[in-house]
Amino acid sequence: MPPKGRIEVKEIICKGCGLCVDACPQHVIILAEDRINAKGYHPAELSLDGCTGCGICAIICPEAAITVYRQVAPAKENQ
Amino acid sequence: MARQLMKGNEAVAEAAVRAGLHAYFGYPITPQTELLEYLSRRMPELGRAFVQAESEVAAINMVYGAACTGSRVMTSSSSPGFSLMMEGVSYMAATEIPVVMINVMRGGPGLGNISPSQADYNQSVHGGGHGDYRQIVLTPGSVQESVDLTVLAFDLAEKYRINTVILSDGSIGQMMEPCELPEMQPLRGVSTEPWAITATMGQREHRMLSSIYLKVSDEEKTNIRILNRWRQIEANEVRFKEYYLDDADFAIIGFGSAGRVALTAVRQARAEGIKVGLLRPITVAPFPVQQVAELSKRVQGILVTEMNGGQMLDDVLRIVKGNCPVEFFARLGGVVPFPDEILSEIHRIAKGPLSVDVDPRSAWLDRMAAIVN
Amino acid sequence: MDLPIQEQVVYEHPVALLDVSTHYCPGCTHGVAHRLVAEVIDEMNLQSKTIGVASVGCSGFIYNYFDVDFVVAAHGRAPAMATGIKRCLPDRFVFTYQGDGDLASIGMAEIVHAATRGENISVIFMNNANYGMTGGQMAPTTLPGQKTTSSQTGRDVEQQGFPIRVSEMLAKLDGASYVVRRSLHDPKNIRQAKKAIRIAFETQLRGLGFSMVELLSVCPTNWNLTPVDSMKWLEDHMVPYYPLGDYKVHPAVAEMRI
Amino acid sequence: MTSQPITEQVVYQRPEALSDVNTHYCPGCTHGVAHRLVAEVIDEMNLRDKAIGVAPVGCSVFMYNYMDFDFVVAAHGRAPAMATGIKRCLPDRFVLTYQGDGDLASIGMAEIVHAATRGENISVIFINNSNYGMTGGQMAPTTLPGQKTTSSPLGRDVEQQGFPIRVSEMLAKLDGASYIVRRSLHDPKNIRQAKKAIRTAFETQVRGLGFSMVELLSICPTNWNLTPVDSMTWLEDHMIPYYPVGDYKVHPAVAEMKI
Amino acid sequence: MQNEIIFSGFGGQGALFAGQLCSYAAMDNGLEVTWIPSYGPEMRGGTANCTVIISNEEIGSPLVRNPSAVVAMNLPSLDKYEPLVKPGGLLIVNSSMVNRAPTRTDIRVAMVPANELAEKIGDKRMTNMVLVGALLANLPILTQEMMEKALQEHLPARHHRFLPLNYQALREGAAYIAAPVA
Repeated sequence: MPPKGRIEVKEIICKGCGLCVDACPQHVIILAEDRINAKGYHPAELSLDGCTGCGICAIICPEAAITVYRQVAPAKENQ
Repeated sequence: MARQLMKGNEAVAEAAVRAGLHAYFGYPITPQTELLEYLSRRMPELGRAFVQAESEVAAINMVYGAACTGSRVMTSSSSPGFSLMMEGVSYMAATEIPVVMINVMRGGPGLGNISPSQADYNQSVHGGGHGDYRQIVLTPGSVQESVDLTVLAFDLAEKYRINTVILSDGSIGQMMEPCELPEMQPLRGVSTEPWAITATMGQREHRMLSSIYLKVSDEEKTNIRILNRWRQIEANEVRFKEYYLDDADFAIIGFGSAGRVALTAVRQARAEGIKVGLLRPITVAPFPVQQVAELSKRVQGILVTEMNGGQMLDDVLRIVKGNCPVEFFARLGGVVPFPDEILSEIHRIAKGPLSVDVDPRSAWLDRMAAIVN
Repeated sequence: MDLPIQEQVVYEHPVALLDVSTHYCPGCTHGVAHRLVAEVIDEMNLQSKTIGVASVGCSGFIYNYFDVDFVVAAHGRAPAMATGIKRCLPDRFVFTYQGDGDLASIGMAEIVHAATRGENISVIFMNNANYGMTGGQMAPTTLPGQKTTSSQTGRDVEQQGFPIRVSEMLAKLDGASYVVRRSLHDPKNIRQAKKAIRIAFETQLRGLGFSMVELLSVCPTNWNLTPVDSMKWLEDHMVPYYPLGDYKVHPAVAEMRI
Repeated sequence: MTSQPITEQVVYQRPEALSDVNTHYCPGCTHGVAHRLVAEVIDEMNLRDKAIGVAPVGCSVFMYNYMDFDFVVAAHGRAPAMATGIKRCLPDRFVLTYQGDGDLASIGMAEIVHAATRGENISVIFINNSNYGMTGGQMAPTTLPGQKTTSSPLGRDVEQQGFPIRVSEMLAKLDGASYIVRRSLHDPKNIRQAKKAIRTAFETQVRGLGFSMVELLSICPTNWNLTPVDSMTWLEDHMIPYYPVGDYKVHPAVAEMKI
Repeated sequence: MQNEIIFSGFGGQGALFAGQLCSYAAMDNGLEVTWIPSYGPEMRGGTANCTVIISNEEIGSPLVRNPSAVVAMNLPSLDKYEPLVKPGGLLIVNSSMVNRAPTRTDIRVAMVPANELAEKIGDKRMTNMVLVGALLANLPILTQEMMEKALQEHLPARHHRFLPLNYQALREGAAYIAAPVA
């Protein structure tokens, strides 16, 4: 099973450029159509399950707006 | 010809083209870049020379070379770029060749900002480059004046073989106003001026143009020739505009944008019954010395207003010689004054009392403490 | 019973980069380059001894985005200013960050001479094939045929000359120790760019002389393309003219173990 | 027996493009050789009437006194920019700059790189004598490692003062440059080859093929503190190994020219 | 007689063009006019504004602190310029883009749902023209006919197919008449 991950986007600094949307290998990032931030941009957000926490979105993000987390397998943790 | 709504920078570019501009060399810098962009399209379209140089240093030296051929040539820049051009400016002055330069001033010193300013007055009027030289400095207050003065600049530069600067600013460069453009002049062929470097073509002895006079007596003669020519220019080429001065008790002196802002304030003051007028120098070099001197003998006070720390103020003080009190008001560093600020200065001055013993710059700085802090 | 999910942080904002919004346009790779520089500064623990030299151009305000000391140079003069700083404070880490107008046009003399002197500084050179700040005019790096606001029918090499391949040119100088070109158009290239920045910075730290990393970058606003299309344009048009690669690696740099 | 009148042919005479005056150069200075070669090629190509020279700042600042065609004097390092201005206004004239290594390789680095990358249709004569002659022998960008000058009294220390610039090699990397070669003036054979290169450079411009530059390794006996003859030997022994003579960029169109 | 109008909105809302169009109309009708934009480093987004001064004599200052009219196309523009309108002056608000009513009572205010009206016409790019229509209905310095003529004269030929939409937008906006100052 692929690792599970998630991202947090700092919406106030996101400019909705869409590079992370394009780069995401799992195609699980979208620009939020329903809201705009203080600067008038639709910020990026995780739309679906399937994030693996690979970090590629953060690598391409020009704003350093994304923090990436990956779940640590609980089984390993317990050992 | 019908009036056209044009941006100041583009209007200057088109006016230069119509005045027979043969070659343009420049470098992008805000807020004059539209001028370069316009000519990057327009000059090649007409088969004329356009080069975007690698720097202002290179641009002005390309201009230097082109001017040596006797061709109509121009460059444009904004304050920091103009500082880089000072090398070529001094060399061209010493070589006594005609050149037109447009300075769309912005806030300084240093990199400053891109907002309008008039802080390059001293650089263009009182030197900038090294050595003893003078240059004609024209200060437009509108897009139409920018157009008219561009054409005039070429004529004056050639008449006196002298550097001619159009000292504009970011607001005049960026604003759009209706203007009437001059007729298209045909491009002249190769210059037949007796000094121009055009290759001998087997027709004459070889020539050279340079700014080097290693024999000090030759250098002195050159300096004196340049200064004598300047006296002629002072006698013939002073230009200015007067508003409501006939019966004025108080006079404002301001050039370019500052003069425009003052005009609005003067009208408001007149509506209130205060007898104030405006003298707007068009040439700040040569400066309207006689006009200011006469004014100082018939008004109760003069207010100098500029978008710098009082650079023209020093010239006015030297001319007024204590004939009447001189006051000063300025916003600077890229801040443009609103008319109401000048109006309150008029109120203050009309109320009095005024003294010839007060240092106007120092008094202004004291008043500014309340505005800026 | 739900077990608490344990997470590791895969990526977070570098410490050397301030947590503020930049003035750059959406999708501008200045942001990526800033981040990479900050990440390397973090990794190498350089934050407290770093002095940056900003240039004139869009990145003129870079000092607002980094949590390190900064000065701003006159247009094109960053390598000269960095020389002054480095000669006075030789144990500090000094880098310049310059665009193509700044470095390859007005500042050509300064960069050539800093490189030939083997000045012990690091240079981040952003090549986006136009002048961004002033609104998209032709730069020395503008490609043949490329339309800009001052080459409106496309750069005509007959009238306006050819683009300069700065890395190749500087590589001819004996004083240059590490001169490479990388690109920022996709995650793989961004990773490689970061490695190059690391090597450049190590070059300086070990006193091995002049280092420069040229980074091919996008300018979506002035190119009139979306950020995503800009990346594609970079890959399709810029990379063929400006091949990625190592143009000068001094043997002493090649031997470094990082 | 009547003596036969001796008939002579002129094997060599002073070129017309060179004014018949005494120069201010030091004895043995190869500026004189370079001037002569330029003048000879101008004569051969019949270019004197349409030639405009751009003098630099440095010892050759007064070259306009020695050349019998139109001249201007540029600010330090800016000769390629000034030549650009002239050439763009008068494209059918022949425009050359003549610059030393301080002028071209130091203060004028940006101007020469950009004139070359623009493929500006001008010709550049670049005199490399590994020091600043005019101001009295200071270190130039071309001063060799270890070479003593008045501003590198212990010899050029590359750690502190950097490395010399091989200008021809560097400019050859630019797409706009059409003809970039290095020649030397230290003996008659090399001087002949230098002249050929100058001819090729000038032909490059006349045929509209773009930017051409001939770098000429030269001597400075006065500041080097050597006799002219020893200077020639020093050039050969020390400069040529660092600055190899050769063709660094010859555009195919230039290579195809028949002269 | 001089009128000073500030047009302000997000980049892309057409504030600068609306100002230019009024300038063209003024020029074509023999009036003096000055159009001056705020200008800054290149960047997408952000706000853009311009000041237009229309007069029958030589215009002095191209900027004024207290304009006789403001067209506020979004909330930041309303916040910035509402306090600056000259007493008795005019404030045109794009009510589609703000979440509050103006608070001043000494000026005339017209709330125009310009985005909705533009979409009703069938092209959301007509927002600025709707607001220009409202401006002129309340500040009759230029007529609807003058604006239509200016559009014909100065809109690039390739956009002429949009002329009828522009005219309709001007008319839609003109229906929003501000109440007199109490």
